[in-house]
Amino acid sequence: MLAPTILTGAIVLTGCAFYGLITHRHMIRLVICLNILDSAVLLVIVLLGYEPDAAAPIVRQADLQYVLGLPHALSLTAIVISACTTALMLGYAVRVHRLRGTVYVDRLTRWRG
Amino acid sequence: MRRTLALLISGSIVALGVTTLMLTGTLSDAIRPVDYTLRTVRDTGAINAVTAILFDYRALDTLGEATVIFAASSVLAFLAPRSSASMLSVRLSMLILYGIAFLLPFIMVFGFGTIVFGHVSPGGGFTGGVMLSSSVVIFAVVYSVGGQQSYVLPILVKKYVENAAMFVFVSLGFIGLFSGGAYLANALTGIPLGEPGSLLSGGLIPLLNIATGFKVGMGLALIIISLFAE
Amino acid sequence: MIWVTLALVTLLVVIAFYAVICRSVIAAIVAVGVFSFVVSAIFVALRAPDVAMTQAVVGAGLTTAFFVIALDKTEAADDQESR
Amino acid sequence: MTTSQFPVLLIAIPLMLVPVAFFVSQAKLSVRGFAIASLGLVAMLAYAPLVAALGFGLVLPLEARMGGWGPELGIVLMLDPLAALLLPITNTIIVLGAAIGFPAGERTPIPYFPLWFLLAAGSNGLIVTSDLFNAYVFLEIIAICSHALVAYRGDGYAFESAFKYLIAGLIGSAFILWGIIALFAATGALSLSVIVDRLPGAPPALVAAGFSLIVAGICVKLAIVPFHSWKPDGLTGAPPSSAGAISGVVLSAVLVLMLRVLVGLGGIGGPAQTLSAVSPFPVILTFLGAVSVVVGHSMALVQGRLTRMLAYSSIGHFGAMLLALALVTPAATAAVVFHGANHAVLKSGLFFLCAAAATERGTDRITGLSGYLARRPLELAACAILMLALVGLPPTVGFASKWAMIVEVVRAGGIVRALLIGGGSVIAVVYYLRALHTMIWDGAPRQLPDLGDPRARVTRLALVVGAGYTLVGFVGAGFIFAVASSAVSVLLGGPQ
Repeated sequence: MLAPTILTGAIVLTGCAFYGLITHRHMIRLVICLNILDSAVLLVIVLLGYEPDAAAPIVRQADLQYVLGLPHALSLTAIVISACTTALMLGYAVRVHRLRGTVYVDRLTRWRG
Repeated sequence: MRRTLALLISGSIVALGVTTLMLTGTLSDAIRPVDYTLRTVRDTGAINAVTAILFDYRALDTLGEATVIFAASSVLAFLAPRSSASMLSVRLSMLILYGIAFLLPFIMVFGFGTIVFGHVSPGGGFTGGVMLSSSVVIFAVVYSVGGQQSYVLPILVKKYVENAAMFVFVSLGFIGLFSGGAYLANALTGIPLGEPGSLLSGGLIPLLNIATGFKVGMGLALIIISLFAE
Repeated sequence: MIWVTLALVTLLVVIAFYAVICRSVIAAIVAVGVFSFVVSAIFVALRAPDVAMTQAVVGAGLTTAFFVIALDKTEAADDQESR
Repeated sequence: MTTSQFPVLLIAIPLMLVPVAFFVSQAKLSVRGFAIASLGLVAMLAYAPLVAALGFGLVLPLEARMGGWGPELGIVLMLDPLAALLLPITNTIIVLGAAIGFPAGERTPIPYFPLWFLLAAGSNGLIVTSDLFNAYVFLEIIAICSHALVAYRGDGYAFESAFKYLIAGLIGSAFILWGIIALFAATGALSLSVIVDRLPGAPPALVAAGFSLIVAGICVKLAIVPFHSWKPDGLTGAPPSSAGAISGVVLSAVLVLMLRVLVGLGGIGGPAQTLSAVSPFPVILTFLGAVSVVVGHSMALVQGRLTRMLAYSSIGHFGAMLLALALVTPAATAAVVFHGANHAVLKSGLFFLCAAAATERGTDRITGLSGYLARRPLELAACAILMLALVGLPPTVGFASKWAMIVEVVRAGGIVRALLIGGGSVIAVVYYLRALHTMIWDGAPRQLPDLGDPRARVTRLALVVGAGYTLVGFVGAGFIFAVASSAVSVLLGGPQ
């Protein structure tokens, strides 16, 4: 019950993010949509390690059943990477605004020839 | 027009995803991933399985991830202008300023604790590093110092610490290469793993944790100060 | 417990919809901050304390701060409403 | 330390050099000399496995287990013939690109050389890793470094290009991450060797979904047509030396990931062609490849800027490679490996020439470069040879690889594909000849170059290296093709 719901939720979130990525032209809103896209994957990664009635993966007793630690490690990596790329894109957006006076992608150059 | 296209594309993504989900059924018939959790204490001496995986089994991922932060921070520091620049246009009230100033030491101690106890409790180099960086950032916001004139730690000092931490991380990997036969090896190098659950356990893991903590903390502080100053 | 998680997932989807379709940028930023907190709460329910901690600090705290700073720096932009 | 740990050095040494370069710069020493020398050292290391395998009987693949853990638990780096063939090429391009693109006369930009070190570490890592999540991390490192190199010139156009490039790259990465997670959910492993062992017992829908998502993400990164619009824009605002490094290094590294996933997971050849059975990917790849060939080459025809023309022509080339890959035969795949290696050398050579021309003339418009090559015999010869090779005419290595590709495609029954690839080359003749004509004859020849600029000398060196490879490679084409074939057969898990 838990797994299908979270998986469906993640898929819907991905759809949402893509809708935003296509419709929005404001740079910061594009970055927000990418953030939502990343969070959807994170949910699925952490879900993969989950088992009902298992403890968090800090081994205090040998006879307990634990949640898998590997997906947690992967999602930690993904969180930090996503934060860094967010910061970078925002930095570029601020720079573009400073130098070009707009944050709307469609108002920037249409490169031709 | 654009909205219709967007609806079409995102709708088809959702439809494809749900179809795959239906075809797969529940995940229970898929092959379970390898269970690291109960091995970790024997293999690495750390009782937090997540830290053990991050800093021992898959330490190369962690090195790569720290490199991502390093790259981002050096690019953003390059973008920030040399002169001190404008800070946020919002002014905070006196009460908030003193409240935050009171909280600051606690945040820093908590951050250090999260790094140092990373292998025996939830947390680790990344989380603790982010806490450290947030304390630097709060300081900058509260006292309105940005750009090069940050009083808590000059930009150059941050860069020194970040580079030194990166150097230490890569060198710790070479210890494994020369004395254990594999890069980033831990138990193979012959370093005692210690009593699981105690502070001095896990071989090289606490050291890698501290190096990562400093690197992440300084890197993220550089990133956010640069964003402020830009 | 399981019902709490399911409710959280539903809330998550609603917030994401709002963040994508709302008109003002600052509303979207606040929404994505709340979104990160809800994600972090789901991680707690999935027994992932490390991830939940990091997501709360990085996703809800730091990333939101990044967005606010960037918006503050670009606010004097075009007078055009977001489309 | 054993020989098998060698691949680690290609990642750890560039990473180690980053802080060292920072300390060197703080000690007021010349970062430039230090950085070029140490990048050269890394490039020499990258030649070592190929030389040792050919001359000293080193047995590839080298398997480096990180931390001593096997593929089930940890990360395993795999230096197989495919990596041994591509590592020398990418590392040479990196050292030349770093030397050519160094901005003279500006204040010493501290993050310039670290970006190249990180690019070297990231691309070497992506080429040697056999772990999917590790590959994702390296992809992100490459993305950040390469778009920072795009933005490096620092004007509004450069940042605009960097933003577009980054957002496209991150959408590609998100697809790839979804795919990796789907494969992980299906098989419980991240290492390619373990995944392929467990494929038979995994839920087929999930495997097909993961595989398709990874391939789709890689198509975004390679700028295959429906996802291509970022690339010409991303490269137009970039300094041409960075553009050369991107199309030479980043695209080759991503191509290696594509081959590892396609071949390593049994999409091509393999026990029962598992993936071609469960997913329609050959059909989709054929379609994307055909559209890319047509659109890439015809858009290149109407471009007025040299960098944009080269960028669109790359799209056409990768389309041709997809057409051959979609045939899922090992021989065609070997031809693709050969052509991919050549394309990296030739494209970055032309981009480096473009960098020199744009530095002198202040523009990369073809009309603005008229007469540039008129009094430069060395540049003229190199440029002509490289363009001939990109078109696919003899006596160049480009002819050899394109011929091999067409022959293998026809042999596998793809007459229409062969015609498409050939037709693309015919269009390419038109636009390359037009550019060459303008750059030689139109307009009045101007003053000779100032050879005091070290960058001009490095550019000439790069052109000589590229043209030399092109001519020597034509003679030794059979040999390179043999290496490529053995690379594919090792990927398939067969004998060398």
